[in-house]
Amino acid sequence: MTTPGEPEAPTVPHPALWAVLYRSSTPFWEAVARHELSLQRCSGCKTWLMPPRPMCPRCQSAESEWVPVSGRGKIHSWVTYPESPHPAFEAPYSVILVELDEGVRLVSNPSGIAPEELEMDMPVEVVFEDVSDDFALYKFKRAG
Amino acid sequence: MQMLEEYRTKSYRNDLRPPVDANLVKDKTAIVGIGQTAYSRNAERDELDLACEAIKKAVDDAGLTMADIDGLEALTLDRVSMPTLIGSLGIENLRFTSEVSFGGGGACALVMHAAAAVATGAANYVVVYRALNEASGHRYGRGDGYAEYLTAAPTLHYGYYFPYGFLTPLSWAAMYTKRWMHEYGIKLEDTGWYSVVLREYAQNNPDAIFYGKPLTIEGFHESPMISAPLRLYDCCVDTDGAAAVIVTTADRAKDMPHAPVYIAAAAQSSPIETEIQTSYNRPIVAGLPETWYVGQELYRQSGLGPADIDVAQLYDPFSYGAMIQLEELGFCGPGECVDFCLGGDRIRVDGDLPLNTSGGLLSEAYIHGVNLVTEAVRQLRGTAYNQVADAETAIVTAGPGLPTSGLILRK
Amino acid sequence: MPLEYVPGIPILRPYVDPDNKPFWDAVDRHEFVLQRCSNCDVFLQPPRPMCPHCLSMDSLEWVPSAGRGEVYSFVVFEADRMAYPGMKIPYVVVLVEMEEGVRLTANIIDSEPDEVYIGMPVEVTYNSPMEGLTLYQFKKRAS
Amino acid sequence: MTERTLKDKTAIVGIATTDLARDGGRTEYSLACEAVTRAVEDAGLEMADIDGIVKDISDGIDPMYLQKAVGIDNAQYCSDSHWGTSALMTGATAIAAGICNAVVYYRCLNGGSGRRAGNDFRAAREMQDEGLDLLRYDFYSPFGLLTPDGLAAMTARRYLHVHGIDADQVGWIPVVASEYAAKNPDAVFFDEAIGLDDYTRSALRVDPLRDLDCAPGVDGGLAIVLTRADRAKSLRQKAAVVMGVAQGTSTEGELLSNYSRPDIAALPEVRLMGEELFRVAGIDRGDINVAQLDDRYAPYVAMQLEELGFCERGSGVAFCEKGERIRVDGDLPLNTGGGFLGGGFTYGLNVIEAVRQIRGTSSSQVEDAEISLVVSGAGGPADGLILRRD
Repeated sequence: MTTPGEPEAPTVPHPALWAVLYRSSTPFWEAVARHELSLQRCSGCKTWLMPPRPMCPRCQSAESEWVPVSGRGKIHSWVTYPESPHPAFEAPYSVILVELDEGVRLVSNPSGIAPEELEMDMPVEVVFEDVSDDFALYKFKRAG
Repeated sequence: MQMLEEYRTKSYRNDLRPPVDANLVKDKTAIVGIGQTAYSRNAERDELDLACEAIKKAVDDAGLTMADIDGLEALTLDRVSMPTLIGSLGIENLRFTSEVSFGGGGACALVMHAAAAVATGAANYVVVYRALNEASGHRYGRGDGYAEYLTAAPTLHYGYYFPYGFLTPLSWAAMYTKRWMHEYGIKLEDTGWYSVVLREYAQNNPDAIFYGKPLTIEGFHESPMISAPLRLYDCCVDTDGAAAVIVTTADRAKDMPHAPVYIAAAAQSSPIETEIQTSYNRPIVAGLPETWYVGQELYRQSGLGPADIDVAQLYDPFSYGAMIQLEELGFCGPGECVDFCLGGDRIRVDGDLPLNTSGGLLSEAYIHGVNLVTEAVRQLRGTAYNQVADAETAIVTAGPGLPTSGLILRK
Repeated sequence: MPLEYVPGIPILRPYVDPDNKPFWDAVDRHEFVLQRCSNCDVFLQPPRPMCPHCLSMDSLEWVPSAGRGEVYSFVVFEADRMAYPGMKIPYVVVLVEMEEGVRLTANIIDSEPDEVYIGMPVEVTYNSPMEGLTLYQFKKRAS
Repeated sequence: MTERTLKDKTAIVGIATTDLARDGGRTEYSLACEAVTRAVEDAGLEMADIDGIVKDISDGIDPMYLQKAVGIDNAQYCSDSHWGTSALMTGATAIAAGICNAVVYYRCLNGGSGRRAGNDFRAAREMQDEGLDLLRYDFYSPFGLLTPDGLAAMTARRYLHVHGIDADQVGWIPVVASEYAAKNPDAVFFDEAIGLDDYTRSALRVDPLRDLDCAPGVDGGLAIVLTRADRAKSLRQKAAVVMGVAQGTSTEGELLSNYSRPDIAALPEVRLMGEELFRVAGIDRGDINVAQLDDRYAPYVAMQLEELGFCERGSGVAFCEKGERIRVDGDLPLNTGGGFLGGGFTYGLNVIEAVRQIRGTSSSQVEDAEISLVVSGAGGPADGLILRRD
């Protein structure tokens, strides 16, 4: 019998596969799967919407467009996990917050940058890694 | 402690309740905006999207802008997270939020909690909403979904039901309905009129899921038995959609586009030994004490009685769930509700008690009862598809058979 | 037709925690116990950590029950929509009022749906739907 | 016409905690029952007087099951609030609006031993299942940003960077918390006070947050009873009158991961909530005698001091440096029971300490404390109370 203190040994999918639960974000992930970075923008007042959403918080318009972006930006903040909370991630690993040139911020992982090399405002650009046949992740490497 | 003594002896203790003259909700708060999405079997949009549309329409209906909104009330069951919703709507600062549990039992409590907030200055304009993809998404009411993500019952008490294949709200309700029929000698062949009349209402309501699909009493009795005594057409219609209302103070309401619909009373009740449809260890299983408590409190606050009510919107997850409420709310005696609905005339638009005039949860849509609140508002504005002539007072209830809530609204 | 399970679909297990573990441990041993407050001489179902009448946490005890009662109400699962896919329809869930006064649900495992009626005398029995799971159930009893 | 306000309408008249422990081995159900009955007894009320139940949405025990065990016959107001201790505000609206007479708030968790540890992936996944913030997690969990500690660390690094703060100086916050906790028999952690060296030597939890920056989980239950202020006078305890109560949210707000707003090193919810709170109470921040701020994460204490106007932007850590200002005889005695850092992360413990200061029963009593501030929910939607002596 199950007791609450002792959960079943879980078969854990990669956390990436938890994504795309909301329809609003589907176009974003579909573009990433094609190795493109595309962001949602309000058709009315041209506000960038990240995370994606069905309505613009500035003008309450429900019309939006998906705009390909360069994928260039700089590091706005980062954290490093000395111990992994999940088997899919090997510690130590870092999570970065990237501010894109468009002003939108994305959480991601550094690609080819060791935790101790990370610096505030380091210029980075997007790269893509396939997770499965139809799902990819965006990461950021040092800008060339 | 005498368990449910007031209910068992049908003697409501006014002295236990706060004095009516201290009640700041009664007549001092109002509903000033309503909004809804299309109701469908498959919206092809997520709940966040639906919620945004319904809320925007309610805000527009009230003649407000999103910047005026400073309160938000949701069901805990709602899959839309509040921060995400706030981020989509662009509300700068909510001064008040709260959530109500108990699923459909919370539908009117949402309005009541919002009213308490505006009555005490905690907020000026509170949005109440419900968004769900019950038809196309995860279905709360179905047994087959559970096997996918559960290996054990999620709580102690469900451990006494789930291992026995007993895990759907309608089947839980069938258990007490069967007992109620047994105790009052209800004949199955007399039932069905409730469903037929609601379907008639839906024929005039183009928003209703069953618009254009009438039902005869013969058709009802030919519909498949889902779980005796419940037939398919005893049950509510799974829906994708959202509905929202705006609550504010009565004095603000005076200067708004629509005539205010005042809250004459608002009540919630969670009686002891209540569970979600499985309250089998209460002294009386063949009844709905939570609805009785809510009714008594509504009548105490409003000073009205059943005879003063012009139109009723009673939460109907299944036909008997609404009909037994007629007894608990004093519209008929114990065991008389099937007779009350026999032939349907009493509950039609020109009857003694026009009931669920939009088609209710059975035939309009299942928006967890928030669509019953919007229909009550339309009746009191005089804009319902099945308008009750000169309707001045409406009673609205939330889900029966679990901690519930109710409202009396007036012009 | 006795109760039948669908192979390959696990039955959902009870939730066991310190508040009700003695109950399910007893079921594992094919024993039936009920929770009672010794102060108030009141039986409590579902089990709980405190007696609602005297607010004592120490007076709660587990007492053996003969497991006898009568069907108080019942539901026949006839449609897939309501049923658990791990059980073959039709199956019956009975709500049984025990001699002690509390009511419990389980399946009736030895009766056809049309044999079951309100007032039917039943008693506790046990089954094991799958490896490592024992449940209490009800079967008919001579009155 | 009646004035629409929550000022002085309600009072906290009963408080209780169960034993708090790192690993209690009891169910949340059992903890809730004990805490609620003890709080009602503390107030000098009978269970029959309770007609409202409010709690946090993440709390496992539903009011229906609480009622079954503690014997509340009919609850006329039940609310599940979403964050911090905001349920106390909904309870206050219910009483002030004349819907019910007395509301019990409860919280019970197995944060030390159980599934709500929050910082393992199962709990993170569970949060998703509960639909707390599905959309936002989509953009974090794929990159291993899975835990509240990690979400907070991202903000903390930016905060330290923007204001050029020496990270080691944040340690004064846990140091002073440990001093308070060592005096408080209810505080599970810190049998004795630590020094700044202990802080700088403590392990990195998620760089830049150290273990000692993060409030640990705890097993236990607590309950708080709220009733009408006029009725409170005749009850057993010295009443803590709710002089002000408020909530605050802001756009682009999330739970700890507010990365899309212009300045992520800020807590606009706390600022907005604080403005409303002082407006409702009709007092100035200078009138506050003692404060309990949300120290789930130590750097957030500094940010709250700034947002509430106790110091300039970027100077919150300096405000706490050496601890003099925030000790019991300082300008602003802060988290006098040891906070969440010393007592374990359980919203409501902070309110209980704020009430004790009003009653004069704190283990680190501020002399003549008349007005007591408590804030919850830093890093997400915020809420707060100002309590005063009757």
